Amino acid sequence: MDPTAIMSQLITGLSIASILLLVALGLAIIYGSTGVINLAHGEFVMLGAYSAWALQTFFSLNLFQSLFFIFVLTALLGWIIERVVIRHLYARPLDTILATWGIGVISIQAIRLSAGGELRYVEMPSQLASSVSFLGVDVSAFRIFILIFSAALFILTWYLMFKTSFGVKLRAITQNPEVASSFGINSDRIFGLTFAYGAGLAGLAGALISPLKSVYPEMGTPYVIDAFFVVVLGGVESLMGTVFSAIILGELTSFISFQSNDTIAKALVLLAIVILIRFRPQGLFSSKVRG
Amino acid sequence: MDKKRRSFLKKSAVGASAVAATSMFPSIWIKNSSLAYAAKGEVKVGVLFSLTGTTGIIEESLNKATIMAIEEINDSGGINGMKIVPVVEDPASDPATFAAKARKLVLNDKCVSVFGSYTSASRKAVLPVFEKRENLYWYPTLYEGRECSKNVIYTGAVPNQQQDEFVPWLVEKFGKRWYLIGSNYIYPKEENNYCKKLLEGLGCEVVAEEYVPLGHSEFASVVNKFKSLKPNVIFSTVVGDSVVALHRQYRAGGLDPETMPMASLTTSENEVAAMGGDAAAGHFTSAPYFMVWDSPENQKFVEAYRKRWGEDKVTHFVSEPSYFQVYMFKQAVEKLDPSDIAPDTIREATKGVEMVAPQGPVKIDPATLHTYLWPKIGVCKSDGQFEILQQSSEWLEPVPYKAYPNQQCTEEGLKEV
Amino acid sequence: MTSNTEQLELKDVVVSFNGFHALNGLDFSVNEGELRCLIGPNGAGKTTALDIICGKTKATSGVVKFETTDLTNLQEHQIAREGIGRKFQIPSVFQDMTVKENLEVAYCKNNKVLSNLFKFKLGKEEEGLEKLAELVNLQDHLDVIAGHLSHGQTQWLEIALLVAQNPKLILMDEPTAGMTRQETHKTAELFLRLKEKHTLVVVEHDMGFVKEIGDVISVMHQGKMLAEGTASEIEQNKEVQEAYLGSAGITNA
Amino acid sequence: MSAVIEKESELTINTGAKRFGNTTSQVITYALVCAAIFLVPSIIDDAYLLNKFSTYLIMGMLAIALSLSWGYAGILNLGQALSFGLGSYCMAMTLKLRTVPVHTGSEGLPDFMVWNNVETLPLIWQPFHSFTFAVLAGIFIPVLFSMLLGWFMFKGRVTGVYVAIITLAVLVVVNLLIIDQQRITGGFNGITDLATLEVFGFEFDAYGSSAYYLIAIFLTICLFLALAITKSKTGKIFQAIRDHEDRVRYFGYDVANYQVFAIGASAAIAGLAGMLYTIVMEFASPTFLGVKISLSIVIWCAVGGRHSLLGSMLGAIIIVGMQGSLSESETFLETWTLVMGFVFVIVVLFMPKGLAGAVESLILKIKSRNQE
Repeated sequence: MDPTAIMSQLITGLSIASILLLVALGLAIIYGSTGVINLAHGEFVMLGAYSAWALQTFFSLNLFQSLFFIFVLTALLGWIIERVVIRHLYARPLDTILATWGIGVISIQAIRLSAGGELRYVEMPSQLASSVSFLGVDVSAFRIFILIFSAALFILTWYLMFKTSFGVKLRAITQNPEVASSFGINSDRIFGLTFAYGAGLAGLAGALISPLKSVYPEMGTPYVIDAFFVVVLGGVESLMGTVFSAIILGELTSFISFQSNDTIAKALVLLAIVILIRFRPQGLFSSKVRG
Repeated sequence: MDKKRRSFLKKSAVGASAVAATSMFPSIWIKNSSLAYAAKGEVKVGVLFSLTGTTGIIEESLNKATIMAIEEINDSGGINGMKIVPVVEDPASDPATFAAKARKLVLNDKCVSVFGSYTSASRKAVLPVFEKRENLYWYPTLYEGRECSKNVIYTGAVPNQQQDEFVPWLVEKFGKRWYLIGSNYIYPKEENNYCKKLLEGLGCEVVAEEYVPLGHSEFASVVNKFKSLKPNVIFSTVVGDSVVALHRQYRAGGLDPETMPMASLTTSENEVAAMGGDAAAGHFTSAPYFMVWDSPENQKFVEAYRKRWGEDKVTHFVSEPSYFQVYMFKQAVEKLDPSDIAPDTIREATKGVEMVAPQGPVKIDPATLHTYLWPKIGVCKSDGQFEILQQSSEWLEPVPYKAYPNQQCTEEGLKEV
Repeated sequence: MTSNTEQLELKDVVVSFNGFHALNGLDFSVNEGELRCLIGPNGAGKTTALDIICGKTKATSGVVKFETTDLTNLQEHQIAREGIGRKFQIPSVFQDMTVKENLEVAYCKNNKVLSNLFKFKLGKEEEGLEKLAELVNLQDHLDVIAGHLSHGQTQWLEIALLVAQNPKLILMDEPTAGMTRQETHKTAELFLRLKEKHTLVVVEHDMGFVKEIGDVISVMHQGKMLAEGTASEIEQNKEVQEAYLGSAGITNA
Repeated sequence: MSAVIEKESELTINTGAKRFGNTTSQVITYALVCAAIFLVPSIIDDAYLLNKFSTYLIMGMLAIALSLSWGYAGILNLGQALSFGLGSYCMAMTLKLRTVPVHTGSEGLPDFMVWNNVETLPLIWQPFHSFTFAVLAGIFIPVLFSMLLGWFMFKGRVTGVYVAIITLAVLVVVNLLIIDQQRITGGFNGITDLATLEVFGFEFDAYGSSAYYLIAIFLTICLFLALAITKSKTGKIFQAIRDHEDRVRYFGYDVANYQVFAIGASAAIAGLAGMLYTIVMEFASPTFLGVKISLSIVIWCAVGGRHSLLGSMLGAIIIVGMQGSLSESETFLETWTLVMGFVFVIVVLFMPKGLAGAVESLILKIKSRNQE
């Protein structure tokens, strides 16, 4: 590989990583702090994409104008689902698999019945439709935008978790729910907001990837599986770990798929995940193990 | 008193559970009423397209086209006065469910024919029941060929019908360096086998041949490979939602269809609607049907389809055969005496059936049960519709074993020559 | 029955987690048949010492010897098979199983998967298990699901599980935590009976309990052995008093 | 007076605290359900329904397999479909070879290999000319594969969600490889167009009672074998490991060995189920070892009650049956997945221990009412 090709694959890897991170971030927060295995995460991604489509089709809003509404909409939906269903299941996290699977199935069919089963089109903002030269390589401007956006979202999330009283409370509950409640922290409310925030992030992810990928009711399923790999590999309670594992998986995918093809890349990346987890079961960047 | 009440309770419990049982497994109570296929002035057919699951995005439109044709026929008096009764099942994009639902339609509902399937895998999954139970399956999708079943009527294109004119035309117009990319399953691999044979004859070079997993949506590395290998033509047999992702990422990556067009056998108006005209413009597709085809039959078809299913809906090269094959079925059944109606008699009556479909006049080849079609080459415009650049001068014979000259599909089955 | 043969010996054991020395050159030895109490202020490394012996934690350096065997590189189940049993601070019994089933699992004469696959009846062991239940006063609760036992009963059940293994050495981490006065007293009696057949090492906070059962008391501080002696010797030891100064005093630590 | 009260309160404690039902009543219940399964063909004489019920029973076997490894030993194996699929392919390969003379004349190659321009039968296909080999392979390949994977995971103390992630990843890798190696495996189409199974001159027609009975027999055997395992000391140690892995280790058991055995036993049942599935479906497909079916098995066990073998089995049969009949009814053609989704959510919220748990507490309630 010549230097330009290496550079170009490096950036491609970062771009793949940024999409993985975007999708995984919401899951990392929900799973890391509440222990809920949210199989409906992919459906929140899908709902985000469909919100973008609906806002564009019925209100003629472009993607930038819709982002805020999409976040609010999906977060609100996440909050309602948490209040109605998930709230009752914190004591038995394994059962959340079944409940969130059910919620996912319901969301898919609800969208199919209301928005139709065919592929949908979300327009790419025209300012970003071309490619730009980045570090000597021709790259899609929209991919660069996603890269920057997900980095910004990550920083915001990190700030939220470590620098605000909300984050302090959330981490207190995660580490010791009893002590936290004796200090008067309302874990009920905090968990509800956390779930809403995670769902909102998933919605943003869906909206942002929709101009690059395809929008259809089942689109979320592959994303939730990838996101789980990223989160578990990174270490379930480590936000930093999530970033690094996304970068590792993105770069691995990028270089292997350039050298061979995407089928082999996918298989080898999964094998790498298996081996890494086997020899570092607490995840790459975490010292704690959630049972 | 107490005893009486108990026994009453017991009885009502039994009754309730019986009700529960019937509502849960209703078919237990429907006994085989008669062996005749056409009874009570009705002809029962199965409609087997996925309404849910990953391929639902396309099969849904095939279901709609089929249902519309059935409604039209029934509204204009049915078949010799008999109504077509469709039994619609949802095989959920899963081969095992396809097989299960096909069994229901054949064994339980006693359908005389079944219209269905999009993927090769689902067709292969339903074949055993049609072959072992001597029923008839109508398959509207373009496919890889190399099948010679007496129990399937194939109304989609086979490789020779899509490629024989397309490949030489592309070579002449753009050049001899080809990049073959497809989804990882039999259809793309077989189309590429055929394509490679044609390219060899034309003295071309295949710079890469690669397959991505089904449902793949990350084409960043693929786009980089396009950039570094600089082929003259990208020959794409990527299917489903992946088509949309490939086109959008190609465009976002700054590639230009003027110098490196994608030539596809699988990109239809359906996918173009989802990728946007911008991403589709300048790329080529070869198919027997495009929505813009100018003919009275097509105008009627498109208008009826939009009126029935919505103004934003599109017709495409798989929904069109889904539509016209129901009319072929009608023509075949019309020839039969109601008491003779059965899958095998319909098959015999279908041989050689001709009609004017939206794409032009079509005919079932008696030997192969495949269809004579009118291949066309289209280039996509930024409004999401194709412009038809060329059409074959005559209907093209289907040759499902064209790449394998020592094998031939005949009325007696596959023959070694 | 106390003999002078040294059964367990820890020599210069160091354990560090990310630079923090939980054990800092610990020397500790116990003779066969002894009932040794291990005390020390919070964070002294008592639990870590037990972890090192039973294999839960691996020593960074140093030697752990049991009789003639070097335990340093053995896995937990291998150490258990050498004859060491461990009771944890948080009682860990099998909540969804009956008391009898708990005891049955703990009775680990044969640990092979396949031979246990064809074992459906208790046979001769039944009597042994019932005796064990009697030992901890659970003979009337054999068919009760362990999750329904009271806290004290759960602690006793776990002790019975240890005895079922018939280990030479039993390690106890705060066995009386959460027990009523009366239950604690009963536990003390139990320990004195166990002492006849097993060597015991007991980590405990409750000085009353320690005085009731212990012959020799070892005091740990900052990952090291600080002092060893009888209860009264320990109470008068200046160093021990200083070590406890930071916390609430020796009796109530 | 006070003595009476004491007695009564003791009684209520006991009913709450003691294990529900004894082994005998459990065996009787299991036997009754199996007997009912065997009676079905004498009531229903319909090729389609028998074929359909046969597939339900096979899903029941899969649920038993997962209940054994997940419900009892605490191993959440998201790769259960791997064993199922491997079993299914083994059976499909041997049945495919029996059709060879019909399809490709003297050369003796399966049709799809001819399509893929394969010239000689690949080495791994050779032994499948022997039916006995295929049947043994259908059980032992999944078992060996699972035990190897189990050994790899459990010797490294991998637990909980990490087991789920590793098994899921391995499943996806094998699935990708099978689809990619089209020349040997038939790719995404799978292996189709098979011969009917014939053993000692006796034909197992996919649509007849013969195949149904074959499956019912194996289902019964698996159910009772699994029950026996759970009643053995090994089975009790499984449950102990599920609840407190470390505790068991300190008793002197090599926990990994038990976990490897559990995942292997469960793979044997799943492999057998896979072979039977090929017989009734008449093909093998890579979707049989897909993520979707693996997750479905988890759902069935959760709905039925994963701590009960019978509950899990019935959970599978009920869910699959419900899906089948809902999607067949015209009313629910478009909404059947919606209904299923709501069922899952409601089961979780109101029946935390699944159907088996709900039935248990119902019977306990009735019992205590009778005692009043």
